[in-house]
Amino acid sequence: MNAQMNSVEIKNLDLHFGAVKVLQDLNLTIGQGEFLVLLGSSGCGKSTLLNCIAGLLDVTAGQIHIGGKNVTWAEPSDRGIGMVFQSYALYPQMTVEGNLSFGLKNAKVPKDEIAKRVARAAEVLQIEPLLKRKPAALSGGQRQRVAIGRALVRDVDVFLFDEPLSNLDAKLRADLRVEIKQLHQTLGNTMIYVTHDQIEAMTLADRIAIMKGGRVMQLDSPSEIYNRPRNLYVAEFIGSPTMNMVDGALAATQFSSPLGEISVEGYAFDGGAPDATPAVLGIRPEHIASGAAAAQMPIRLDSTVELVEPLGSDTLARVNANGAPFWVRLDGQATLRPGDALPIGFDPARIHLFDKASEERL
Amino acid sequence: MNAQMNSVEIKNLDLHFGAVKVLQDLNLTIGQGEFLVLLGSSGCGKSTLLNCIAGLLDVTAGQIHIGGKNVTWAEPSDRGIGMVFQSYALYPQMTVEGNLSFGLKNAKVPKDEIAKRVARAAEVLQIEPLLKRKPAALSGGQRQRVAIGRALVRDVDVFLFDEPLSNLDAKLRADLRVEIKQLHQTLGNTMIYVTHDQIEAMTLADRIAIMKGGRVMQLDSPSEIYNRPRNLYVAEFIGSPTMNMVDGALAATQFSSPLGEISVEGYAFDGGAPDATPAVLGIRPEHIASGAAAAQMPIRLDSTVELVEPLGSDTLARVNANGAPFWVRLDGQATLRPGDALPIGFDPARIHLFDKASEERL
Amino acid sequence: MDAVSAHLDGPQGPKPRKRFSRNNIIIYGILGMVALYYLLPLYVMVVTSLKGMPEIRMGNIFAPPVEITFEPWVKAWSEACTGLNCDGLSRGFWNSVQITIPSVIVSIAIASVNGYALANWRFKGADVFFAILIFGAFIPYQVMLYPLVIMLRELGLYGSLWGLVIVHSIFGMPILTLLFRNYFTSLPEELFKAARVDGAGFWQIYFQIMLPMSLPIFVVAMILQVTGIWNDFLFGVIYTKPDLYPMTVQLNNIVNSVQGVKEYNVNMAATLLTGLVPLVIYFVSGKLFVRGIAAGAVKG
Amino acid sequence: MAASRPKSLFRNLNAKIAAIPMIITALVVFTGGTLWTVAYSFTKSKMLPKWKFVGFDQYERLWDTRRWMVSIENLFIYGLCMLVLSFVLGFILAALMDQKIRFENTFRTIILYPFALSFIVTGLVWQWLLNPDLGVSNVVRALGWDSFAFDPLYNAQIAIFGVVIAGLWQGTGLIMVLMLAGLRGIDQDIWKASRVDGIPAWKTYLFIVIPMMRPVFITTLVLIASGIVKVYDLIVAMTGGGPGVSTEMPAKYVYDYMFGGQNLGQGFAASTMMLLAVLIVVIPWAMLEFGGKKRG
Amino acid sequence: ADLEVTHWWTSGGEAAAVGELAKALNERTEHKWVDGAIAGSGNTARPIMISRITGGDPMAATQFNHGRQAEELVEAGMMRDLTDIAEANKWREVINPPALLDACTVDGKVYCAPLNIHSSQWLWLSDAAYKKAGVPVPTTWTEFVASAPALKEAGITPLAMGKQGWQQNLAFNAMVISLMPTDVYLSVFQDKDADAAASAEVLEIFKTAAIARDLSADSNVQDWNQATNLVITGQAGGQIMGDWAQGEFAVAGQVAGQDYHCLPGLGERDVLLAGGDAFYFPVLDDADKSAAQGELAALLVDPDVQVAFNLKKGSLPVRGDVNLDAANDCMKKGLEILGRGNAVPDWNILITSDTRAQLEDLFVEFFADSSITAEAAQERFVGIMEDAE
Ligand SMILES: Nc1ncnc2c1ncn2[C@@H]1O[C@H](COP(=O)(O)OP(=O)(O)OP(=O)(O)O)[C@@H](O)[C@H]1O
Ligand SMILES: Nc1ncnc2c1ncn2[C@@H]1O[C@H](COP(=O)(O)OP(=O)(O)OP(=O)(O)O)[C@@H](O)[C@H]1O
Ligand SMILES: [Mg+2]
Ligand SMILES: [Mg+2]
Repeated sequence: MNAQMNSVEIKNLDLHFGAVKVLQDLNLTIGQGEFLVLLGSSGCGKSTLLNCIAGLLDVTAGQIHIGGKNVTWAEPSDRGIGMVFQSYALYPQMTVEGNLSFGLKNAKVPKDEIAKRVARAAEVLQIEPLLKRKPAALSGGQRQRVAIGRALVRDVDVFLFDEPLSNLDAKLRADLRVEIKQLHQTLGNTMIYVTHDQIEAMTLADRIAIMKGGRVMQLDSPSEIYNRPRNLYVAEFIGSPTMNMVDGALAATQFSSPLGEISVEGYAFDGGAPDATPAVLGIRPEHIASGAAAAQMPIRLDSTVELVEPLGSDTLARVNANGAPFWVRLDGQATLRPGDALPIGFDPARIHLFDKASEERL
Repeated sequence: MNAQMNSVEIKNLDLHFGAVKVLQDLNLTIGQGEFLVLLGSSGCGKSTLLNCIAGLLDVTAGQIHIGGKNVTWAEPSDRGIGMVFQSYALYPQMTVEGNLSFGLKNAKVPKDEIAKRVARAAEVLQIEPLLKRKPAALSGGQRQRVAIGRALVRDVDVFLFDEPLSNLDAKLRADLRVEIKQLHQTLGNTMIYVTHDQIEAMTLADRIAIMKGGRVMQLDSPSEIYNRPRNLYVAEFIGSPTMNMVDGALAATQFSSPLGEISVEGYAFDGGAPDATPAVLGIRPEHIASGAAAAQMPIRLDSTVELVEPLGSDTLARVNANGAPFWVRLDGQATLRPGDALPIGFDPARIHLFDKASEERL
Repeated sequence: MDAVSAHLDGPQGPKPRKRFSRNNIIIYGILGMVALYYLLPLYVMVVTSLKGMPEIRMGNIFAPPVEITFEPWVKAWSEACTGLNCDGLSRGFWNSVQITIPSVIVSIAIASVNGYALANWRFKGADVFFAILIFGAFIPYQVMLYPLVIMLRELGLYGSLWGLVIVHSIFGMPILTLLFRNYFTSLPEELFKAARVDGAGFWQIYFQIMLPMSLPIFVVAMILQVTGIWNDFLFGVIYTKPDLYPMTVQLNNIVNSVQGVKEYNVNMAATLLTGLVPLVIYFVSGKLFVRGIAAGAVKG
Repeated sequence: MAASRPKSLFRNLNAKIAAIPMIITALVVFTGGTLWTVAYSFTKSKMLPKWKFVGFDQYERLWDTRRWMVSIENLFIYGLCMLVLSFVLGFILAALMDQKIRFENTFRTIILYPFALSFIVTGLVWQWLLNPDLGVSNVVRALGWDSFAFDPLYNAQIAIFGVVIAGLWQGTGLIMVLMLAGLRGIDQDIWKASRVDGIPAWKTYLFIVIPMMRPVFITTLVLIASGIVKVYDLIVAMTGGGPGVSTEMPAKYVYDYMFGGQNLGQGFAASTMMLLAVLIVVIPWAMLEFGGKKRG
Repeated sequence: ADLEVTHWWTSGGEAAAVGELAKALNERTEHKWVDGAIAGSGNTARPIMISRITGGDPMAATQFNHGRQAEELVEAGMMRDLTDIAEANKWREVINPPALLDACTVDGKVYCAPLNIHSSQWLWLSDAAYKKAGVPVPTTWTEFVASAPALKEAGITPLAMGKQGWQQNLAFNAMVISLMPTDVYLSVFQDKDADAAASAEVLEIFKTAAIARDLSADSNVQDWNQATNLVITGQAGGQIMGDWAQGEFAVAGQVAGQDYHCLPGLGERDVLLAGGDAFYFPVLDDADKSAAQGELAALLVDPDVQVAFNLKKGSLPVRGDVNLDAANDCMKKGLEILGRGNAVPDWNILITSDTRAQLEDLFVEFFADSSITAEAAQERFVGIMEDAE
C-alpha cells in the first residue's frame, strides 16, 4: 500500500453530535482499488463514518482526503464518490433511467455521454430491460442493482456502500454478494462497505476494519482478523458460534484455570510470553477436535454433552469440561445426546490468549 | 404422536383475504409438548396461520382444536395460548411487572397468585432486576424476554412465537435461541414457532413445517428435512449455501447430464427407480469431497475453481465442472485461488433426485 | 390426515357474527346520533334557504319546505344589498377567488420550502426561528393588526392584493411549516443524501425529489389554507379596499344589515353560498386529507 | 487544492436564503410585532400609537376591570371545556371509526365538514338553532313539551356553554381525524397482544393505546390551544359577548378597546397579558419538543 | 374623480339615505360615488377605516360620529382641512346647533362636514299594543312605567330592547339626558365631576334603568330594528331608540300619531342631545381628488341634499334654514325642540371613546344581570368617571 496510491485517507477524525462523541480520533488509510469493509455492531458509528467520507456530515475535527485531495469541506458531489444505501433510496417518481441519469444531468454532462454511461451501467448490472420502469415495479434485488448503478454511472473512484444487502433475504443476499465481488474485480474501484454481517465482511473484504464505539479496533485482512484477533472484542465479535473463552492466569507458557494446568507451548505470542498475568484463553468451536480426533491433540479434556444443536450441515454441541462450557462444532452426521461423554482436544497453535486487564492479544 | 395427546389440531383450514387465498386446505397436527417450527419465505402465510391459531383472525373454513377442544370460535384469551411477537408489542408505558401482570389482573387472578407467577416467570427468564423498568429502558434481548414472560405467566399449554428473534443481532439471536430451547425443555409446553431463519428452525424444532404459498410443503424432523427433502422447493430452501442442482435425465440408475453419465447406484429411491424421466440431481456443498478426499468417492469430476470465499471457519469455492457450477465447502484453512484445478467427488447416498415435472423427490 | 378431514363436528369456518350485535347497535347508534348533531345545522340552513319568508315565520325551522323557492338563493347571489351595492355575493365571490388563489399558492410555497429547509438543511438557529414561529400560532390576530398595518405601509403594499397575500402567508406560516417539517422529516433521509451525492442542490432536491413525493401533505395544506383564507373576514377587510372585499364581507353585510324583518332565507342562502367552495373541497378530498394528516401531523 | 474551511455563514447558503421569509416573519413580524405591542402597552396611546409612557397604569386598570376578569374566567371555562370535550369526543369518535365500520368515509365527512365553515357561519347557525323562539327549544315545545326550555344563549349563567356547543361542532372533526391518524399508526401487534391477554377493548384504549399516542395529542393540543386563545369570531357572530358580558373573551376585549374604545394602550396591555399566558404554556412545551431531541 | 366613501349605513332606511348622497354627487358634479359600506356597528367599521388611513391608503371620505373619534387623526395631520369650504359656504352661520360645527373644529380649523343630527332620547310607542291592553298610549316615561302591568297582562312585552350593548347604552343615555337635570349632566360629563357622579340624581337614573331592565326582561331580540319591529307589530309596548327608528316605521308604512307615537326626551323634558354623523376627508395626494373632496363636503351641507338625506334617514338636518314641510310629526317635534335651543351636547362629544366603551361595558352588564343594584352600578360609574379625560 503505497502512500502515493492512497485513495482515501482519514486523519484524526472526530465527530460529535452535541455531547455525544460518535467518532473519536479515527485514522484510516485505504489504498487505491482496495475493498474495505467496516464491520461492527449496531450504533458503533459505521454509517456516521461513511457519511463523513461522503460529505453528508460535517466533521468536528480532522481531515478527509480522497484521491490525494483534501475534501474535508468539499460538497458530496465534488468528492468523486458514489454511495449506495441500505434502503436503496431510489427516487420513487423517476424511472430507472431517470434515477441513473439524475446525477449526471445535475453535473451538466452532455446528453450522449449520459446515454452512453447509463447504457454501460445497465449492461454491467444487467438491468437493461428495466430502464423504463419505476422503482416500485422492481424486486428488492433489482432495486439494489439500480442503486449500485446510480453510483456506477458517476464514474467515481470510490464507492461507499451502507449495508446495501441487509434488507434482502438470505438467498438473494448471497447472490448479490457474489455480484458485488465480481463488480469490484471488474471495475477496480476503491470500495468502502459497511455491514454487520460477518459473512459479507469475510468474503468481500481485502481488509476489514472492526469498529466499536467510534474507534477502529482492528484493521486487517479477513484471515488475519479471524486467525489473529488483536483483542478480546474482535475475537468474540468474529466467528459464529462465538469463540469459547476461559478465564485463568498465565505464567510463562502455563495457563492455569478451572480446566486445570494447560501448557500453551506452541502458541505464537505477539511479543513473547509474559511472566505472570491474569489472562483469557480463547478457542473457536471449529478448532476443537472431539471424539477420536481429540486424542491427537496436544491439549485434551474430558467433557459431557449438555446441549446438541443439529444444523444439518454441522452439529453444534455445548459440552461441559470441568465446569467450563465449550461450544464444539461437529460433523452434521454426528449423533450425540445430552449426557454423553465426549473427549475434546485442541492445538495450542489454534488458541488465542488475551491479557485480562487490557484485553489485548498476548 | 398419539392422537389423544394432540395439543393443536388444524383441520382443512382455509383463510382468504377477499379474493386472496392465503391459506388453503391446511391440515396440521401438533403433539403435546412438541416444538413445531413454521418455516417459509416471506409472505407464505406463516403469520397468518399463527394468527388463526391464536384466534386473531377469523378462519374462512375449517376447524382449530387446542388441547382437544374445538376453539374455532373461541376468543384468543380463552384458547389457552400465549403469543410472542416479532416487534415484542410490549405495553410501552407499563413497567415490566405491569406488562407481565396486566393480563392476569384482567382475568381477576388473585393478587398473591399474580405475584407468584410473575416472580416465577422473572426467575425463569432472569429478568428479576428489570421488573421496575419500562420497556424503553431495556435492550432488545431483554425486551424479547419480557415478551416471552408475558406468555409465560398465563400458564398456557401452547406458546406461539412469531419471528421472535428476527429484530435482534446475530450474537443475541444465538444466545436467545439457546434460551428458548432450554425454556422448552424446562416447561414442556407445546410451542409453535415462526421463523425464516434456517438455523433457528434446525436447532429448535422437533418438527419443521415448510410452507409455501399457504400450503405445507413438508412436515418432518429437521434431519429428515435436511437429508430427505420431499421436493425441489424444500431442497433448495434448506441449506446454506444452497444445494447444487444439475438438470438431466434419469433412466434406471443412470443420470445423464452435461456432467456426463453418472451412476446413482446406492441412492435410496423413494418408490423405486423410475424407468426414464427428466430429473434434477442435487448435492449439498458440504457433501462434496474435494482434493485428495474426492478420489475415495464413487462419483468423481474434474473442475476448476472460479471464485473463493474464505469465511474463516470454512472456505466456500465455486468450481466449474464441465460447464456446471458447483459450490463446494472446504476447510477454513484451504488455500485455493481462482483457476486452480480441483478434483471433486461425492457419494450417491448423499445426493437427491427430483422429478423434473412434479418436482417431487424420486 | 385426509381421513380426519372427512367430516368435521362442532364449530367450523368463520365465527358467526350477528348483524345486530349489541356492539354494533351501540357503535352505529352513537355514530348516528353524532351524525345528526353534525348534520342538523346544515339541514336547517338548506331547508330555510329554500323557504319563503311567510313559511319561515309560520312553521318551525326543521320542517321541510312546503313550497320550494330558489328566490332566496338568487337574491343572495345577485340582488342583496349592502349600502348602495345591490349585486349580492357575486362580486365578492370573484374577489374571494382572486384573493384565495395567490394567497394559497404563495403561503404554501413559502411554508413548504421552510419545512423542507428545517427538516433537511438544519442550519444554526433554525430551531429558534421555528420555536418563534410556533409561538406565533398562538398570537391573537388582533395584536398583530397594528404592527402589520405599519409594516405594509412602509413596504408600500398596504391596500393591495399582494399586501393581503403577504398577511395570509404570515399567519398561515406557523401551522403549515409545522406540517411540512414533520412530513419531510418522515421521508427517508437517505433519499436526501443520495440526491446530494448526485450533486443536486437545495432547489433541485426540493423540486425534483421532495415535491413529487409530497402530494398528501400538499393536499392538507391546500385544504387548510383554502378554508382559512376563504373564510377570512378580518384581514380581507382591513388590508384591502372595497373593490377587493372578499365574499365574507358581503356575507357579513347581508346578514348584519337587516331591513325590518331579518330575511333568514336569504341569510342562509348567502351563508351556504359562501361556504360552498370549502365545503366542496372537503367533500371531494376528505380521504386525501386524512392520509395527509396521518403523514404530516402525527409524527412529532 | 486543499479547500479551506468555508465561512459558516455561507454553508447551506441556499437553505438560509430560502428560509428568509420565515426568518423575517419570526423576527420582524412575530418578535418585532410582539415587542412593539408590549412596549406600547406601557403608553397612553389612544387611537394612534403614541410614545407617552405611563408605566403600569394600563395593567392596573386592566386588572380592575370586571369585564376583563369575566373574559379571563370565560376563556378558562371555554378553554377547559373545549380541551376536555374535543379530546374526549374526538377520541371516542376516532375510536368508533376505527372499528372497521361500514360507511366510514361518510361518517368522517359528516363530522369533518363543519371545519370547512368559518366561525362566523358557525356562530350564526347556532345562534339561530339555540334561539328559544325559533330553534330547538321552540320545536320541542311545539311537540307538546311546554315547559321545555333550552336557551343557553339567553341565560348569562350558561351562555358560555352555548358557545362551547357551537365550537365543538366546528372543531371536533379535525381532532377526530388527527386522532384517527394516530390510532392507525399504532402497531397492530399491540392490539393482538392485548387480545391474547384477554383485555377488553376499552381497557386497551385507556391503558395502552392512549398513553402511546403522545405525539398526536401534542399536535392536537397545539391546534386546539392556539384556537382557544384566539377565539373571537365565534363570539362576535354568536352572542356579541352577551347576554351582558357573560360570554366576553380576552381577544374580544383587546379588539374592542383597541378599536371601539380607541384605547390602544389598554388593548396592548390586554394582549400582552394574553401573550404572557401563551408563553407560559408554550415555552416549556417547545423546550420539551424541540430542545432536547434532534432529528435521527 | 371616483370618490370612495366608507360608512356603516347598511340598514334599509340608512341605505336609502346614502343613496340620496350618491345621487346628488353623481348628478350634480362630474365625480362618482364609490360606495364602501361595511355592515355592523361603528365598532366593526372604525378599525377598518383607521387602518386604511394610517396604512397610507385612505378613502376619499369617511363617516365618523361627531365628537372625539377622529381627534387624533386630525392631530396627526391625516385629515383634510375644510376651512376654505366652510367659509365659502358660510357653515358658521347656517349650521344649527352651532355645537355641531364646534365639534368639527380643532384649533380654529374645520375638519369635518356635519351631515345630520341624531337624537337618541326617544320613546317609540305602539298604538296597537296599547289598544290591545286597553290602556291609553302614555305621554311620559312615568305613565309608560305605570301602564306596564296592563301590557304584561295582555301578554305584551312592555319595553322592547335589543341585547346589543350599544342599545342598552342608548337607553341609559336617554334616561340620563331626559331625567337628569341639565346642570348635573354637564358637571358629570363635561366637567367630569366625581361628586356629581355620586349624587342622588345619578342614583335615581340607575334606579330608573333598573325598572327598564325589568320591563324589557322578556324581549329576546338582538338587533335594534328587530326590537323596533316588535313595536311595529304590536308585540311590544315601546322602545327607547334614536330618531332613526322612524325610518323603520316609515318603511313599514306606518304613520306617526296614528299607528305609533313618539316621545322625544322620553316625554319628560324638552331636551335633545345634539349628536350625529359627520364626514371626514383624509388628506389625499391627488390634487383632483382633493378638489373633489371639497365639492363633496360642500354638497353634504347643501340644503337640498340635507332635506333629501334626512327625510330618508329619519334624522334632523344640520341647518335651521331648510324647508321641512315633507317632515312627519315626529321629526317636526324634534326640530321644534332644537329650534328652541333646548339641546345639550352629546356625550360622545364630551367623553372619549375609551370612557364610552367602559360605560357601555357597565350598562351592558347592568342590564343583563338583575342582581346588580343601582347603588353598586353607581359606584362603578363614579370610578369610571374619575378616570375619564
Ligand atoms: N443525528 C444524530 N444525533 C445524535 N446522535 C446520533 C445521530 N446520528 C447517529 N447518532 C448516534 O451515533 C451513533 C452511531 O450511529 P451510526 O448510525 O453511525 O451507527 P451504525 O454503526 O451505522 O449502526 P447501524 O448498524 O445500526 O446502522 C449511534 O449511537 C447513534 O445513536
Ligand atoms: N390483511 C390482509 N389483507 C390482504 N392480504 C393480506 C393481509 N395480511 C396478509 N396478507 C397477505 O397474506 C400473505 C401471507 O402473509 P403473512 O403475513 O402470513 O406472511 P408471512 O409468512 O408471515 O411473511 P413474513 O415472513 O414476511 O412475516 C401475504 O401475501 C400477504 O400479502
Ligand atoms: Mg448504519
Ligand atoms: Mg410474518
